[in-house]
Amino acid sequence: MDELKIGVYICNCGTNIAKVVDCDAVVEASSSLPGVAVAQPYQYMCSNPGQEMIVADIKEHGLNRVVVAACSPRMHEPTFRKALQKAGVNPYFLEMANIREQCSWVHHDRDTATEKAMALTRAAVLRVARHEPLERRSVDMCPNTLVLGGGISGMSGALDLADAGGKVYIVERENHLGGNVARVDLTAPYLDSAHDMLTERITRVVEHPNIDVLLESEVESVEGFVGNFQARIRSKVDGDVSDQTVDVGSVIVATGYKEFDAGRITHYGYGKLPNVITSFELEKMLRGGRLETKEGGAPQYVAIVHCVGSRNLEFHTYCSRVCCMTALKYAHEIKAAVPDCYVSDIYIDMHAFGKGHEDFYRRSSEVKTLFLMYEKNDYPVIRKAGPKDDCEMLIEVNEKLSGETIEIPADLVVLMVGMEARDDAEEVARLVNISCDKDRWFIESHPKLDPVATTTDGIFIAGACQYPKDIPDSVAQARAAAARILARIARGKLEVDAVFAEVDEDRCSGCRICNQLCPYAAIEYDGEKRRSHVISALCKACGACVAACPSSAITARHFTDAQIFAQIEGVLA
Amino acid sequence: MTYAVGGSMRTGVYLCQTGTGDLDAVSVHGVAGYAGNLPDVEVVRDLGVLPKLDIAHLTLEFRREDLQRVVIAGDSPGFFKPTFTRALALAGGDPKEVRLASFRAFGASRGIGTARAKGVLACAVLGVPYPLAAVPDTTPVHPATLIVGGGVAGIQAALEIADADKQVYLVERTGTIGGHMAMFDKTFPTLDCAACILTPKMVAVGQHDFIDLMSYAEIEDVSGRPGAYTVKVRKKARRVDVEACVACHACMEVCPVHVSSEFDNGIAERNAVYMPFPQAVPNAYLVDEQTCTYVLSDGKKCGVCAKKCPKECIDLDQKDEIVELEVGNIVLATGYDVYDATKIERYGYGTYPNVLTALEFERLTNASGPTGGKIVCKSSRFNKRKKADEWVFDADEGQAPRSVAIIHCVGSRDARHNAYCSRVCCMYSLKFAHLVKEKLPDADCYEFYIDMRAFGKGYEEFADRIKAEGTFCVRGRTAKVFESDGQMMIRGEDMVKEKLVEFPIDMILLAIGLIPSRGTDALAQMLSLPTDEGWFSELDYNSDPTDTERGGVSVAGVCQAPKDIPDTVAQASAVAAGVLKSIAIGRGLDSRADLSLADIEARAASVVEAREEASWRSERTPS
Amino acid sequence: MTFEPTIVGFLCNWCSYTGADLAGTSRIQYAPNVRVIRVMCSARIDPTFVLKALHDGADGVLICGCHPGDCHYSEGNYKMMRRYPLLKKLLADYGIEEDRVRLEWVSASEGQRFANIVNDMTERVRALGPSPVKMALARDMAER
Amino acid sequence: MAIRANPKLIDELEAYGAQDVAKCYHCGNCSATCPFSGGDTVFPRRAMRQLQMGLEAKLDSGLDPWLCYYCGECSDECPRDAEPGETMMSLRRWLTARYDWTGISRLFYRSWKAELAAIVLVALLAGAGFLAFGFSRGSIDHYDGANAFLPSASIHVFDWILAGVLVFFLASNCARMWWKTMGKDKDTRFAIGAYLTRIYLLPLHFFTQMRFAKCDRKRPWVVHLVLMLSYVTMLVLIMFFLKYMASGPQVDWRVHAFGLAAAIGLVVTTAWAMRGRMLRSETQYQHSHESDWMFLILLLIVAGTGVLQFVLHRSGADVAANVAYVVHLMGVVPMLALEVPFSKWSHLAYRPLAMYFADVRADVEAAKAKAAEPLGAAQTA
Repeated sequence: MDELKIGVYICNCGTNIAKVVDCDAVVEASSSLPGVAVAQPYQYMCSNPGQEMIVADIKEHGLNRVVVAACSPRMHEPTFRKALQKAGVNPYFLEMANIREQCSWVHHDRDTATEKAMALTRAAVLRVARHEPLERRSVDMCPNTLVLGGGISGMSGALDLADAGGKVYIVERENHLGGNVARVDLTAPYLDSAHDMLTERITRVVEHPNIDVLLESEVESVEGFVGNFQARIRSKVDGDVSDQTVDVGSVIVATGYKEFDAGRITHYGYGKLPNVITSFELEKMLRGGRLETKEGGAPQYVAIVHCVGSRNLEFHTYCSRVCCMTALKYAHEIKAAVPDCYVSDIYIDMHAFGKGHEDFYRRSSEVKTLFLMYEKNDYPVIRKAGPKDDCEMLIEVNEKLSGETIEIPADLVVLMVGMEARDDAEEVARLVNISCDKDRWFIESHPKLDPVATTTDGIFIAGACQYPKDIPDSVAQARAAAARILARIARGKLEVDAVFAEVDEDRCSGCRICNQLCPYAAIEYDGEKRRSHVISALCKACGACVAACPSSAITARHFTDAQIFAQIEGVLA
Repeated sequence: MTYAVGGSMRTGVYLCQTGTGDLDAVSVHGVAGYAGNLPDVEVVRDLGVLPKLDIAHLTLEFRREDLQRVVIAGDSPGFFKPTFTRALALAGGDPKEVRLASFRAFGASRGIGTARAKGVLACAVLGVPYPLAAVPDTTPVHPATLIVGGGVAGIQAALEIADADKQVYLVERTGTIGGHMAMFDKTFPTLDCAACILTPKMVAVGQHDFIDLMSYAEIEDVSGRPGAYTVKVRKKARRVDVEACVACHACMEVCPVHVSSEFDNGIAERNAVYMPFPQAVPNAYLVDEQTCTYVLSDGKKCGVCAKKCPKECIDLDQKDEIVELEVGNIVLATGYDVYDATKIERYGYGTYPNVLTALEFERLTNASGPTGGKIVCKSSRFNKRKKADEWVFDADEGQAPRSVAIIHCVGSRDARHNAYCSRVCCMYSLKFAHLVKEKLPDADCYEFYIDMRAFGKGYEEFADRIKAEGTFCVRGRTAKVFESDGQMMIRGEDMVKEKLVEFPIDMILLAIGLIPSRGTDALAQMLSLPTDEGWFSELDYNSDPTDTERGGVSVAGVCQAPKDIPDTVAQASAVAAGVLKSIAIGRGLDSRADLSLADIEARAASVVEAREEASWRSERTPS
Repeated sequence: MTFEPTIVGFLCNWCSYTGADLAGTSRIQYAPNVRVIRVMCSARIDPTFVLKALHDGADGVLICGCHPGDCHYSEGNYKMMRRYPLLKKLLADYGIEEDRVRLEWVSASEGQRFANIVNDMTERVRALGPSPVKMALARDMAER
Repeated sequence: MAIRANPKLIDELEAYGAQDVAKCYHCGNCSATCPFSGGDTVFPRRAMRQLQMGLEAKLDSGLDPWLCYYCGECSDECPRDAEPGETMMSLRRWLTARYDWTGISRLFYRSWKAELAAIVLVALLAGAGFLAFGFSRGSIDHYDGANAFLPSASIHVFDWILAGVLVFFLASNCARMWWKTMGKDKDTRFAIGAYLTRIYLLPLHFFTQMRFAKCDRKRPWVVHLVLMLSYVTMLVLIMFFLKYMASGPQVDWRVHAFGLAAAIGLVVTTAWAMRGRMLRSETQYQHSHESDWMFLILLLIVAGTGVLQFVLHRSGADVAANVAYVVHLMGVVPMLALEVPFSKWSHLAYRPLAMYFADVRADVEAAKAKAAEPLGAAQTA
């Protein structure tokens, strides 16, 4: 191996880094490190000229290792690996030092931050010196797809994939397709028929030769890796259980949401006051053409309460995104069903942000809906009305737009229950190896760069299981997931990471400790040789086996002991 | 759900209009006449615009006529549905049998209006969802794709498609891709810098083997049919060789012309030969023919840049060229422009130097902006060239504002300007508040808003955080900006405190609304696409938010309606699905407009037949 | 001048490192004393890493992984969990104070938590003063 | 204590012309545009809000609607076409009805037919009465002199009787207004002194309408001022100098100078207003309630016939002059007996009163706040 020629590049990231870290000092310090041939600062390393600079230097100075001290490797490691590749250097001869997210953005003392940046860069330099060239392997991409959830998102994604010729398995827990949209009659803001839309989708899905709809079924396990998953599905169609295993290349998780349980908010009296109902109960009434109080009469006053379970400290801090428009929809529908009824709409902020939404909001004002604004966490209070009142209940609101404490008459109170992650969200997340946020919504790999992919390659998320969404946004996201999969199918093959564990059979004592340890059953024991070995395609490079091996016969490529020791020396030197 | 298998359903057709939109698009009279001849239709009533419906009366009629199915037909019939549902329920019918024939939902716009409306009605009467019947024939699809607009939407769509090894032509009007997002400093709610997110994608586009990037080019004409479009693209004379240019600045340094920079939204200057911004892709200069002395004087004057260029890659006499592209799919990602703030006098934009639009502030606060991200007020200085005083941003001379007010809904949610909500302003305003507080901790920051629309993942939490940082959120969009003895004043109402507020303010940011980008109409005409409020109309609001009436033409990002970055990216990827699908099977759908009424009737009928054969399916569908 | 400890942090790639990044994107300020080393999973953290760090002059070692049950590799963090008490015992025998080595769970959405942990740990280690290992080595040096 | 909202009130106000108030989404433009709002007077939005929510008691005891002269700027700026200006106008109508204990104005505002019928009826009665009176003791050929058809002396007496009726109703309604807006206020008590120190405001507001002058738009103020002054001048002439006007043959210019000026003022401004309402030329003319038309037409008839009978009389055509005079009186009587106490014209009393009250209230509350201050300081300390 010829002598080390390391290029070190310190990114200013505009002023993101430079304003706290003295980049020139870092350059200065790193240029004297062993093996460093070039050390340079630059405004934006990630920019085209930045990358060009690396490529040029590699050509000019014959660099064989590169260190980029910039943002988190989670952001730009691929970008710079590409650059190395472009210059004909093995992409794994790159190491990044995270001096933005974990330095300039979290410290303000210039000296200590600069010192830390130096240490991190030094560690990267020492580490990269011990890097080895690795080859990415390409594996076959199975054109089949597994879709979890037969709601509007799942079906929309499935149809795109199936139309393109790929086989799709839709696994739905319920005994029918349609998910939550099936409970809706009209959609805001144009009051189009959700029923017709769903019928169209369902008919196409059910008739599609490339789609297998598995109702009353659940996925038991998902084995394998991107392009080559095996999913075990258990169906319980009216009692009799049947299992099957399908091979799929990708998985779309579209498990949707569940409505917030209004009973949890005690002072709305849901479950106690007979005429306090949830939005979904109202939906049922309207569909049945029977908008009545429990006593059976048409209500004279209806009050709609927004943000039930959403936008508060007690339950969920987030906004459920669709309730405002749904509430306006109800205001219209109630007026249409009971023309002489007075509708009041008790809200925090009117989230009418989408196409046609604002106009719909204006229209609901025109039909004389009385809008009352309350403060977050300052819930309206619902109580039974007195005998001489002309109404069932009275709602007390600290109304912001008048500064008054108001009492609104109501015969029927509709609680706009928010969206909530399904109870089994974590279960599902574990099943397919993705993570949940604090509210148990699935986390996308990047909210802007990559809103449909997840941290686990080959697993995509779509619709309300990622975060509350209306129908158009869910459909868009589902199709986005389909696009990503279609691109891979079109390519036929896909590259998987070169980072995995290897057993040095000469050192392996065949103790088999690692066999049990591996969560992916990627380590096989060879009875004849009495040695274990790793099935690289299954290995996800967690390194558990490496740390556990008593005879340290296992090495984690790109995370070898030597490399990490070097890093330790680096940060401490 | 249950369908009338075999036996006929006594059906009543009621035409009710809400009167929104274009009433002349559909001849209601014609549709009524047509309805009479549809099978099983016993009653046809034209109730006119916004009828006062009497439920009791309807109930009686349903009973009298013994109707089993009621079809409401109109521009937006859903607005009347609950009335009819109730009436039918009272009359003892099955409320599920109230069906909608929505002319608007299925694009019964001017021209095709009446015929389309008839088709929609026929389907409703048969109980067949219109999109299920109105499926155009498929046509062969050319594997190449044209993407119009190089903003984040265009970039995303291009990468999705090209990553499947399919040819993409990305046509961008300006000298670089990146669009508006490239101008931004940070992006809400995570506050990661826009450049960090976008530049890698831009680089990827620039480097991609399957993307033919045509910057500084415009669509001249589109002909052909779905799956096989021929597109004329005018490659405007860039006058700089993109391949050869190494962005060494030599030309710029000698250029005598100084004009305001589009990329910096006029708060900084550029030369006639310029690069929009340092990370531009392609990373090469271009000559602005509008201002270049050489070009304006037909080569008589100047031309020094060409002489100075060390790589001799400037050809000031270069002419526009027209190229023809064969493509199967067209993706429109033309994005937006911002509303003209001068149209709202009361905010004094253009009168008072320190009233800025959102985009101007984005550049001001941007590390790569004219003040290096320092937030300062404009300072007056004498311009020798113009021989006049002018207000400019100067990092050293400029005073830091002691107070900053952000006015929401400028030109949005307003019958006098844009009736619609621009969707992104609330969040970027909060972001501005954060940036101000971060850079000027002592400055007071006010948000004058109507509704704080923080609806996305992590947005509500972001809004709370900004309030916690000490920004005053005043519920009430302010009305007036004026000056009293040299000090800019703002006057508005604080509704929660129930008082009029009037106080001195140093800087005002206008959360300016979005409008369709220049040329959207022309493009719509060219492709005969319908638009609403100027934005491209999607094929179906709910179930098909990216396709259009025209086969092989889809819309991504803000050009369909205002959207934030995550939603734009998602939609752009979604578009790719449709494109890749059609390329994969080599066939795509024709335009819906090409279907005749007879076709639709026939298809609807066949759907009913199929359904009767397979009634087992009914249990799989929701009831 | 107060003593500024140097702490080596081993963070798992999926939860804790992302959490640390989140602290950054949210601009949550914390003590600059921790130097982070990224590993794919807390299960990869070999006790020798910790010993090596202490030997090379670290005043403290912070180990972070996904919350139990959240592990990207389903149960890697449990392996670390089991390994940890043994490690602590060993260190105790070496006479290394309790607070110098610490195992914490930080998820991808817990930027604030990470910052708090770093601040707290820095405080404690600062209170303890320089690592005895470092002192001992220094003494040896002096004697030679 | 929570206030009970009444969602139905907004429907009631529709009859009074508030058609668009429901559209308001409270952006605050109107208040910030209006020169009258400032500090704690948020105007006109607060009234809009109270109306939307049906806070009857608040509106009933409020003075805000009277403080607005309807220059129309707020309506022009309104992003939702909620017509704040027109809403204030409607509220004034509604309040007029509330102040009136007879219920007549409520009837008039809710049904223009009733109003018209009443006017016609009274006009006919008056006509018949005057004819009878004239023929009983004079001759139609004589306008003045010994056996004048309608001798000014008698008309003068009649005018005073009519004025008595008018003042009785108007005064009693004003008293009710005072009670609703000031009298029954439990939280604040208003000493006589407070009223006296500000009493000068009453005539000031009445004659100058200086508040209107504060509006950015001046033309509506000028028109309104001229109309009002001409009207008052005419009233004064009729009540005190009638005999100098009727008596001839020589013209007594000391009064007629005023008479003519006032007449011209009335005709021109009324015509202007009518033209405006027909062409909807200005914002305040966009929406016309029937009562507005009734008011203008009546005014035009009265002014017109007034001038006419004068001209005819002076040109010696006494018969025609008498006829014109009778018609004139047929206009005057319903105008003074109905319009002034029960309809639009009552605002000439309510508005200055309201402004006067508002200022008195302001003084007293300011004093109260001052008194509270040290106490407040003590509490915080």
